[in-house]
Amino acid sequence: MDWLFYIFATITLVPALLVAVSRNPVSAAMNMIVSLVGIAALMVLLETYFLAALQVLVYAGAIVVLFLFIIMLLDAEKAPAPTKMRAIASFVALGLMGTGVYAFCFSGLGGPFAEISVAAPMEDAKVFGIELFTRYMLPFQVAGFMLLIAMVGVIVLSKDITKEMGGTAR
Amino acid sequence: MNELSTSLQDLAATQDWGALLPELFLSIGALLLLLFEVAVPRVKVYLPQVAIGLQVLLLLFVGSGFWLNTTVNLGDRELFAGMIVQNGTTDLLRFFFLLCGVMVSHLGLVFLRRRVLAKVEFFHLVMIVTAGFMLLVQSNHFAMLFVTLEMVTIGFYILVAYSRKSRFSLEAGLKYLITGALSSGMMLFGIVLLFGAGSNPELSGASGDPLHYGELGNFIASGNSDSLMVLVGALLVLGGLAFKIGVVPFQVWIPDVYQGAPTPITAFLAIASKAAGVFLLLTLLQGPFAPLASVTIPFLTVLAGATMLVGNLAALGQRNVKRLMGLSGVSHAGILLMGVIAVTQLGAMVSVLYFYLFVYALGSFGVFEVMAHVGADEDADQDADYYNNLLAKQPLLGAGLIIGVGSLAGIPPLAGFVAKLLIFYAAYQAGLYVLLGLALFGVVVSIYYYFGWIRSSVMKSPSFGDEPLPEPLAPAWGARFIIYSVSILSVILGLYQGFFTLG
Amino acid sequence: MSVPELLITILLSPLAAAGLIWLFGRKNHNLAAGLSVLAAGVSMVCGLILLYSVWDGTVVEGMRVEWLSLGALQISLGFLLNPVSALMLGVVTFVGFWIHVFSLGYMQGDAGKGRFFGGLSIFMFSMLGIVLADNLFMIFIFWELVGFSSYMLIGHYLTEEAAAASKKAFIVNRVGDFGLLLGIIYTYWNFGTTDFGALEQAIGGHPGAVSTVVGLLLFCGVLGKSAQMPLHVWLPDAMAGPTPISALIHAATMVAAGVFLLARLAFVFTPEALEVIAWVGTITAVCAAIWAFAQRDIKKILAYSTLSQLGYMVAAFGFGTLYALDHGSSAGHTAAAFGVGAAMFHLTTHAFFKALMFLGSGSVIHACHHEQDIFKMGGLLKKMPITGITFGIGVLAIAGVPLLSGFYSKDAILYLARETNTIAFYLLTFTALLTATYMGRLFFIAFWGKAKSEHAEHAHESPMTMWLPLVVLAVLSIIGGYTVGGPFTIYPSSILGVLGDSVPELHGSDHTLFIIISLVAATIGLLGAYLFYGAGATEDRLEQRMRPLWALSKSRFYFDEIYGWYVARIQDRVADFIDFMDAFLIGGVAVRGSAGITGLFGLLARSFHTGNAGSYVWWFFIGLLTIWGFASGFLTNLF
Amino acid sequence: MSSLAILSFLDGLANVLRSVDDIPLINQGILMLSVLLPLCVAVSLATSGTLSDRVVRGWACFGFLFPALGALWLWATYQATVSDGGYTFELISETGLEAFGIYFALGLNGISMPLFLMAGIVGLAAGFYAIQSNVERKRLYLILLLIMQTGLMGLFASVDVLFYYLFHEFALIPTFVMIAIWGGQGRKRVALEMTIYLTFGAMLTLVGLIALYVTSGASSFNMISLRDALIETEASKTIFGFLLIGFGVLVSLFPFHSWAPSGYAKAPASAAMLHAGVLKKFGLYGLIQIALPVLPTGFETWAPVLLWLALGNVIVIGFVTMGQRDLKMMLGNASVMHMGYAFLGIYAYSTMGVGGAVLMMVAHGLSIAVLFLLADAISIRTGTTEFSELGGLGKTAPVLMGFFVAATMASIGLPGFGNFWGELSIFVALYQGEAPWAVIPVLAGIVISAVYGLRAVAKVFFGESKLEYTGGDLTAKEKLPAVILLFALLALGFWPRGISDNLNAAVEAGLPQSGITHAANNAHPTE
Amino acid sequence: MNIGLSHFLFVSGMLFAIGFFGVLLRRNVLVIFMCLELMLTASILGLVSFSRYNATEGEFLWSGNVFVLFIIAIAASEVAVGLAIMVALWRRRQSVDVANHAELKN
Repeated sequence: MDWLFYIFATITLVPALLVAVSRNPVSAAMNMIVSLVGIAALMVLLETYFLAALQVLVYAGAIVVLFLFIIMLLDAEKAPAPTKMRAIASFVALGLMGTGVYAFCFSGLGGPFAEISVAAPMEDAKVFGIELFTRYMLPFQVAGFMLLIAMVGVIVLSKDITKEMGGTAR
Repeated sequence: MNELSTSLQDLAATQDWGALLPELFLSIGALLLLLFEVAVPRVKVYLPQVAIGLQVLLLLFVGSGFWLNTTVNLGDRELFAGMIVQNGTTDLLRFFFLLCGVMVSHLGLVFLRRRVLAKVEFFHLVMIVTAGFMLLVQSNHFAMLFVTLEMVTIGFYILVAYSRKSRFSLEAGLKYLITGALSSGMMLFGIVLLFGAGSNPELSGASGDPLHYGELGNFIASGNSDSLMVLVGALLVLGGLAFKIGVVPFQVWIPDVYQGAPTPITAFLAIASKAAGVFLLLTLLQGPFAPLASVTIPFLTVLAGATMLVGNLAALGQRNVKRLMGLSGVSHAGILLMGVIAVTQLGAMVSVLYFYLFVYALGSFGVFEVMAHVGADEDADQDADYYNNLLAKQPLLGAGLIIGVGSLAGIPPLAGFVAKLLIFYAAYQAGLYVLLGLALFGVVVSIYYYFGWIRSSVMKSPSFGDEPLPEPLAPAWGARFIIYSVSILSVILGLYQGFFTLG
Repeated sequence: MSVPELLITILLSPLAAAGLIWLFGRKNHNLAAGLSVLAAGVSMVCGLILLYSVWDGTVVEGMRVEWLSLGALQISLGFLLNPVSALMLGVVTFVGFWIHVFSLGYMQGDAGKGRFFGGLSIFMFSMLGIVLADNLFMIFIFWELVGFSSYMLIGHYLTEEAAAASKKAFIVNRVGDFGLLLGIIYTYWNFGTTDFGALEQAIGGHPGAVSTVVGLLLFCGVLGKSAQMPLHVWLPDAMAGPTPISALIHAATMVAAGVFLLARLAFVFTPEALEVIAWVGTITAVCAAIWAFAQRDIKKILAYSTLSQLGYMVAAFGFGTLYALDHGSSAGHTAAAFGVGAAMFHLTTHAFFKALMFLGSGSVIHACHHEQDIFKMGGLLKKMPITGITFGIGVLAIAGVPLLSGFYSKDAILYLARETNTIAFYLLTFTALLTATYMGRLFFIAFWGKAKSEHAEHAHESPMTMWLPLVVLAVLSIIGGYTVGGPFTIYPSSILGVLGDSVPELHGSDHTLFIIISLVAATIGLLGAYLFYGAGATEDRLEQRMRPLWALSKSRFYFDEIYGWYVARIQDRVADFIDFMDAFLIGGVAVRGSAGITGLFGLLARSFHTGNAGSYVWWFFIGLLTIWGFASGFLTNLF
Repeated sequence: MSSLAILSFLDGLANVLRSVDDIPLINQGILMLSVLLPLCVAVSLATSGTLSDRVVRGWACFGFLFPALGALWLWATYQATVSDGGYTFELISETGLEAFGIYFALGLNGISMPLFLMAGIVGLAAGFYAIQSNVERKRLYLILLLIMQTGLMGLFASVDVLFYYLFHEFALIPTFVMIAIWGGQGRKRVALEMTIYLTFGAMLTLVGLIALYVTSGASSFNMISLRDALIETEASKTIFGFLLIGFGVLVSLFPFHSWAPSGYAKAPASAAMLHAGVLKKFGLYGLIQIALPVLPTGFETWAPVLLWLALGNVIVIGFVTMGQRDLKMMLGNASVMHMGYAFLGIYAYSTMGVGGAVLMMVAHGLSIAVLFLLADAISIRTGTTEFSELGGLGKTAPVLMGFFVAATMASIGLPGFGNFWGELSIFVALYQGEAPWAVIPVLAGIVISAVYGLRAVAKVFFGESKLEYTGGDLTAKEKLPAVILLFALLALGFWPRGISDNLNAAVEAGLPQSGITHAANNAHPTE
Repeated sequence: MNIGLSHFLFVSGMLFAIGFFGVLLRRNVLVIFMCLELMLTASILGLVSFSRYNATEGEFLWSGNVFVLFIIAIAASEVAVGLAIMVALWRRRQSVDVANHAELKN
C-alpha cells in the first residue's frame, strides 16, 4: 500500500503548492479541492472513514464552493504578482520550513514514532457520537454558539440597515 | 456495553450545569435578545438598555456570591469530564470578564447612539463573547481551550469589523482575521504535536487523552521534557497566546486593529483579551508546561524584553490616541509578561498579576470611556489635539482622562504605581535584572507620550489643521457614574490595597 | 552696672537701634537718626567706663554662651576684654559717636537717611563684636557682618559707581576672608580651640607649635580688611560712599580691625610670617604715599594716606614683634607687646586725626555742594575757619610735627623699624616725608589762596552738628599722644595707661636723633609742598613739570588695571565658556542627545507597522523561527 | 547678661511646651492632620461647585496655615531627649500590603523635624504668595499647590520608605502640571524634559529602595527596621550606586543638573519656591536617613565619586552661575551650586558634616524660596528678568531691594542667617575627612557666590533704570510671605540650637561606624 | 521502506509549511485565506494520523478524532465570517489585494 500513500501524498501536496503559487484564484480554488480530496484519501488510508467523508463533504463540498461563489461574485481580478524580493524570501522560508519538517520527521529529531498496531479497535461512528455527547458535551455546545454568532455576524456585516433606520448612510 | 453505560453515568455526574449558571444566563439572554428583536420590533429600542440591565444584575449576583466567599475556597473542581476546572481564581476572573462585559456594553451604548448600525446584535455578540471568555479561563482541556478561544476570536472578527460603514473598521477586521487565523493555525498545530507526543505509546507516561492539562502534565513530567515534539508544540501554543496578549513578534496587528475597531471593541480587546491571554499563559506555565521551564522561561524572557522596548518606542511619536493605547498596551503586556515570568520562577505572589490586570482594566476603561465621548464621527482618527483643553470643556472627562492615563503611566499615588511597583518587586526578587532595567527605561519613555496626552488635555494649545475639532459630548449619568467610580477606585487602590488579599 | 552688663549693653544697643530703625525708621528719618545717635552715645559712655575700669591692665573674661554644638563642632560666643580691646573699644565708640553726630548734619535731607543710620548702627554692632570677641569663630562672624555693613553703606547712593565700589569692597574682603576662614579651620583642628586664651596656652611659649602657614592664612583676613597690598584696591573706590562713612569705616575703625586682629593674635606668628607681614606693611605704606600725589579728589587723597598709615601700623606690628622676639624680653604675650603697642598706638592716634580730616573734607564738600576736586577749591581757610583750622591740625598731626599725637606714634614705629631692618627704616622715613608733602599739597591748594570756583566762592561754615565733632577730634589729635606724665616728657611711656609698657621707650642718642628725623621730614615735606605747589595753585604742577613722576604716581602701578583685566578677560570669559560647555555638553549632547537617539529608535519601531497585512505575516514567520530556535535548543543555549 | 536672659527664657518656653508631650495622642493627631489636611482642602475645593473667590482664598489659606502651625507646635513640643535619635509621634496603619512589608507610618526624628518645620513654613509662604497673586485659573493653581503641600509634609513625616517615595511623587507631579500650564516661555519643552529626567531619577531611586529592602531582609520598609538591618555585602555597593545617582538626579547633583535651572526659571513662583526650596531636599534627606544608616560600606565605595561630583556642583556650576544673564536662571543655578555644599557635608560622614548638611538644607530651603518669590515680584514690576534690561529698581522699590539684598546675603552665607551655620559646619567638617585639601576649592565657592550674588543685586537695583517700572514697591500682601521666610532665616541664624540640639543624637544614630575607614569621624579636634 | 507515522507527519507538516508559504507569498486576500485553511487541514491530517498510529490495543484515541470535528466546524465558521468581511470590504474599495488595504499604518 506504499505506492497508494505516495500517490495520495502527491495529489495532496502538489495541488497545495499550486494553490499557493497560482495567481488565478479560480484555479487556486480548484487545486484546493483536489488537495482536500487527497487528504481525505490519506484519512482513508488511516482507516478513518467517517472523518474522511466529513472532510470531503464539509471542506471540499461546502467551504471551497463558498470560496468559489465569492470569487465569482467579486469577479476577482488577477492580483498583481508578488515582487521578486518577496517571492525569493517566501521560497527561502518554504525551504527552511521544509527542511525543518523533513529533519523533524526523518532524522529522528521528532523522537520515537509509534508503530501502527493492527490490534487497535476500529473507528466507530456510534462511539464517536457517544463521546461527542458525553465527554465533549461542553465544547460541542460552545461550537454551536460559535456557529450561531458566525451566522449573526455574517448577517450584520452584509445587511445594510440604513433604510429601516430611516437614517442616511454616513 | 454496560461499562459504557456506567461510564456514561459517572460522566453525567460531572456535568454540573449549575456551576455554569452565569455563562448560561448570558448566552440564553443573548438568544432572547435576538428573539425579541425579531418577534416584537416595538421593544427593539429598549433592548440595549435591557441587555445592560441583565448584565448588571448578573454582575451583582456573581459579585455578591464572590464577595460572600460562597464560591471561593472550594478548591479546584473539575467539571464536564475535566473539560473545565473551577476555583477561586477562575471565579475572580469570571467576575472580571462580567465587569468588562458591562463596561463594553455601556461604551457600545455611547458609541452606537451616534451611528446608523445594527444595535441589538452588538450586545448579543458582546454577551456571548463575554460568556466565551468566562469559559475560556476555566478550560482545562486543549479541545475546550481551542474551541472557546476560536469562538471568542470569531466574535472579535465580527465586532472589530462591526461598523461596516467605515472602511477603517473593515480593514482592521481583515487584518485581525488574517493574523488571528494564522496564529490560531500555528497554535492548533502545536496542540496537535502535543497530542501526538502525549499519546505516543513508545514514550513513558503516554495517556489516552493527552489534551487534558493534568494528563499532559503528568506525561511531560515523566521524563519527556526534552522531547522536541513536546517543546515545539508547547512553544507554538504559547505563541498563540502571545498573539492574544500582543507580545513581540506577534504584536504587529495591535495598533492597526485597535485604531480601526470601534472604541468599545478596542477596549474589549485591550482588556479582556489581554487578561485572558495572561491568565492562560500563567495556567499553562504553572500547569502542564511547568517541567519545560528551562526552555519556556528564556523564550518568554526574550519576548518580554523585546515587547517592552518595541511597545514604548513605537508609542513615542503617536498622535492618534487609539494607536497610542494599543502600543502602550503592548508595553503593558511586556510588563505583565515579566510579571508572569517572575511569578512562575518564584512560585508565589501570583496575586500581583491579578492586581495589575485589575488596575490596568480600571485605568483603561476610564480612558476609553472618555475617548468614546471625545471621538469624532470617524472613530478611527482620534488625534491627541481633540483633547485640547478638555479639562476646561468637560471637567469630569478631563479629570477622568488624567486619572486614567496617570494610573496607566504608573504615577503615584494612583493604583498603577502600586501595581507596577509590586511587579518590579517580584521581578527583582526573581532576579530578572535585565528585564527590570528595560522596564524602567520603558517607564521613563512612557512618561513622554502619556504626559504629552495629559498636557494637551489641560492646556489650550492651538490645534493644527483648519478643520474645527469635534466637541466632546457631555457624559450622561451612566457615563458619569462609571467615570466617577473608576477614577475613585484608581485613587483608592493606590493608597489602600486591603481589598485584594495580596501576597 | 557690672562689667558683663556693660559689655552686653555696648554690643546690643546698636543692634537694637538697627532693629528698631528697620521696623519703624524707614519713613521717619529723624527718629532713625535719633535712635542711632542715642545708641552710639550709650555705647560710647559704656566704652569709656570700661576703658577706665581696665586701666590697670586687668583682663575680663566675659561669660560664654554656647551658640552651636554639632558633633565635634562647638561654637560659643563670649567676651574677652583686655587692655588692647579696651583701647580699641574706646576708640571705636568715641570716634563712632562723634561721626554719628556729624552725620546728623551731613546727611540732612538725604532720601535714604533712615537706611543710612540703620546701616551705621549695624556697623557699630558688628565692629564692637569684633572688638569684644573672645574666639576666632566669633571674630569671623562679625568680620563678615562688618564687610556687609560697609557694603551697604558704600552702596548708599545706588549709583553705578557706588554699585561697582560696594561690590568690589565686599568681594575683595571675601577673598581675604577665604584665607582667614581657612586659617581658622586649620587652627581649630590643630589646637582644638579658637579661644584666644586657650590658644595662647596652646601656642605661647613653645615656638614651632605653629607653622608659618597658619599665620599667613590668618593674615589674609588682615590683607582684606586693612586693605594691604595686593588687596588694597577696594579702599580708594570705597570713597564713593557718603563722607561720614569714609571717615568712620574707611579711616578710623573698620580698616583698623585688621590691625586689631593682628594684635589679638600676636602670639600666632612665626618670625618668617612676621617678616612677610612687616614687608607687606612697609611696601603698602610707600606705594600708597606715592599714589597720593596724582589725586585731585580730596577724599581720594585722604584714602591713599589712610592706606599708607595702615601700612605703617602693619609694619609696626611686624617689626615690633620681631624686635621683641629678638630681644626676647620674656615669653608669650609681652614678647609680642612692642609690636602690639606700637601698632595700636598709631591706630589710635591715626583714628583721631584721620577721622578729623575726613570729617573736615566732608564739611568742605558739604559747603562746596559736593565739589571734591581740590583744584576747584581754595581760600576756604577764611570762609570756613573752624574747618580750616581743625583740618590744619590734622595735617600737622599726620605729618608728624612734634607735640602732636601723630609724632609720637610714628616715631615709635620708625624706631622699631630701625632696630630690626634698616632698609625698611629708610623706606618708612621716606614715606613720612612724602606724607608731609602730599598732605601739605592738599592743605595749601584747598584752603589757602583764593577761591577757584564759584562753589568755593559761596562756601560757608557748616552747622554746629558738623563742626563740633571737628573740634573734639582736633583736640584729641593734639593730646592723643600725650602721657599721664604731661606734655613735656616727650617720649611717653604709653598713650594712656592701658598699653602698659608695651610701647618702646627711647633714650640717649636715639632720643635726639628721632626728634631731628621727624622734624626734618615734617618741615621739608610741608615747606616743599608750599614752595612747589604754592598757595592755591590752579593746576597740578607735578603733572606739568615732572610728567614721568606724575604718570608713575597716577598709574597706581596698574593694580586696578590688572584686576579689571582678570575679571573681564579671564573670569567672565571662563564663566561664559563653562556655561556654554555645560549647556552644550551636559544639557545638549548628553541629555537631549540621548533623548534624540531614543526618538530615532521610536521612528524605527513605528516603521514596523507598515499597515500592509502582507508584511505582518512575516513577523509571524520570525516568531515561528524563534520558536523553532528555542525548541531545538540552539537559542536556549545562549542563556 | 540680657542675652543670657533671652536664651534662658527661650529654654523655659520650650520646657513649658514640652510638658504637653505627655499626651502624645494630640501630637499624633496634629502630625496626621498637618500632613493630610491640605489634601482634604484641595479635594473639597476640587469637588465643590462654584465658590466665591473669597471663600476659595480663605479656605486655601487655612489649608496652608494649619500645617505650618502644626509643624511649629510639634517642633516646640518635640522631645529633645529622644535618645539614640529615634522617632516620636509615631503612628502606623495597615495598607493591605503587609505581605510586602509596606505600612503607612508617620513619625519625626531629629533630622526630619527641622525639615518638616521648614516644609511647613515655606509652604505657608508659597501659599500666601499664590493666594495674593493674580494667576488665571487660580483655583486649580491653589488646588495643585495644596496637593504639593501634602506631599511635602508627608515626605518628611513618613517613616515608611515607600510612602516617603510616594509622597515625593505626590508633590512632584503637580509641579510638572503647573509648569505646563502657567510656565514661562518654552514651557512645553521644559516641562517635558524635567518630567522625563526626574522620572528617570525616581525610577533609579525606586529600584534602589526595593533592592535595599530585599537584600536587607528587614521585616518592613519601615526606616527603623531598615536601620537595624545593616548591609555590608558587595550588593550594598550597587545599591548605594543606584541611590546615589537616583537621588543625585533629583537633587541635581553635578552632571545630572541640567533640568533644574531652566525648570525653576520657567516654573510659576510658588511652584518654584516649593520645588527648589523643599522638594529638592528629598534626595539629600534620603541619603541621610536611609542610605548612610544602611549602606556604610556602599558609601565607603562611592565616597570619592561623591566628593568629585559635589566639587563639580560647587566650582563648575559656580562659574556657570556667574555666566548667567537672566535673574531666574541665575537663581536656579545658584540653588544647584549650593546643593554641592550639602553633598559635601554628607561626604564628610560625621555628625558635624551631616548635621551641617541638614542645617544647610533647612536654611537653603528658606532662602531660595524667598529669592524666587522676590524674583517673581521683580519680574511682575519690570516684565523681564534679563540683567541687560534691568537696573535702578532700588529707587522705586527700596523695600524690595532691602529684602532682596537680605535674601542674597543669606544665600551667600552671611552670618546672622541660617545658611552661615550650615556652610561653616560643613567646611569645618570637610577638613576632618579624607580630603582636607577639598576645603580650599570649596571655600573658593564663597567668593564665587559673593561675585554672582552681588552682581545680581547691582544689575537689578543700582544704576539708572532702563525701562518703565509699574507697581511701585512691595505690597503688604507680597511682603507677608517674604517676611515670614526672612524671619525664619534670621531666627535660625541667631538661634541655630533650636535645631542643632535635636540633631546630634539623630545624626549619630544614622552613622554606623562599622567598616568605615573613611573619616576620622566625630573625633574631637586634636584627639 | 514502509510507510510509518513519520511519512504522514511529513505530509501534514509540509501542508502546514505550504500554507504558511502561501500566506507569505500571495497578495490576494482570498488566496491567503485558502492557504490559512490549508494550514488547518494540515493539523487535521496530523491529528488523524496520530490518533491512528498511537492507538493501542486498549482503546482508540477518541480525543483526536473528536477534535477534528471541532476543527472543521471552526474552519467553516471562520470562512463564513472572513468571506463576509472581505465582501463588505470589497464593496468599499473594489480590491482584494491586501496591499490596497493599508490605510491604518504607523
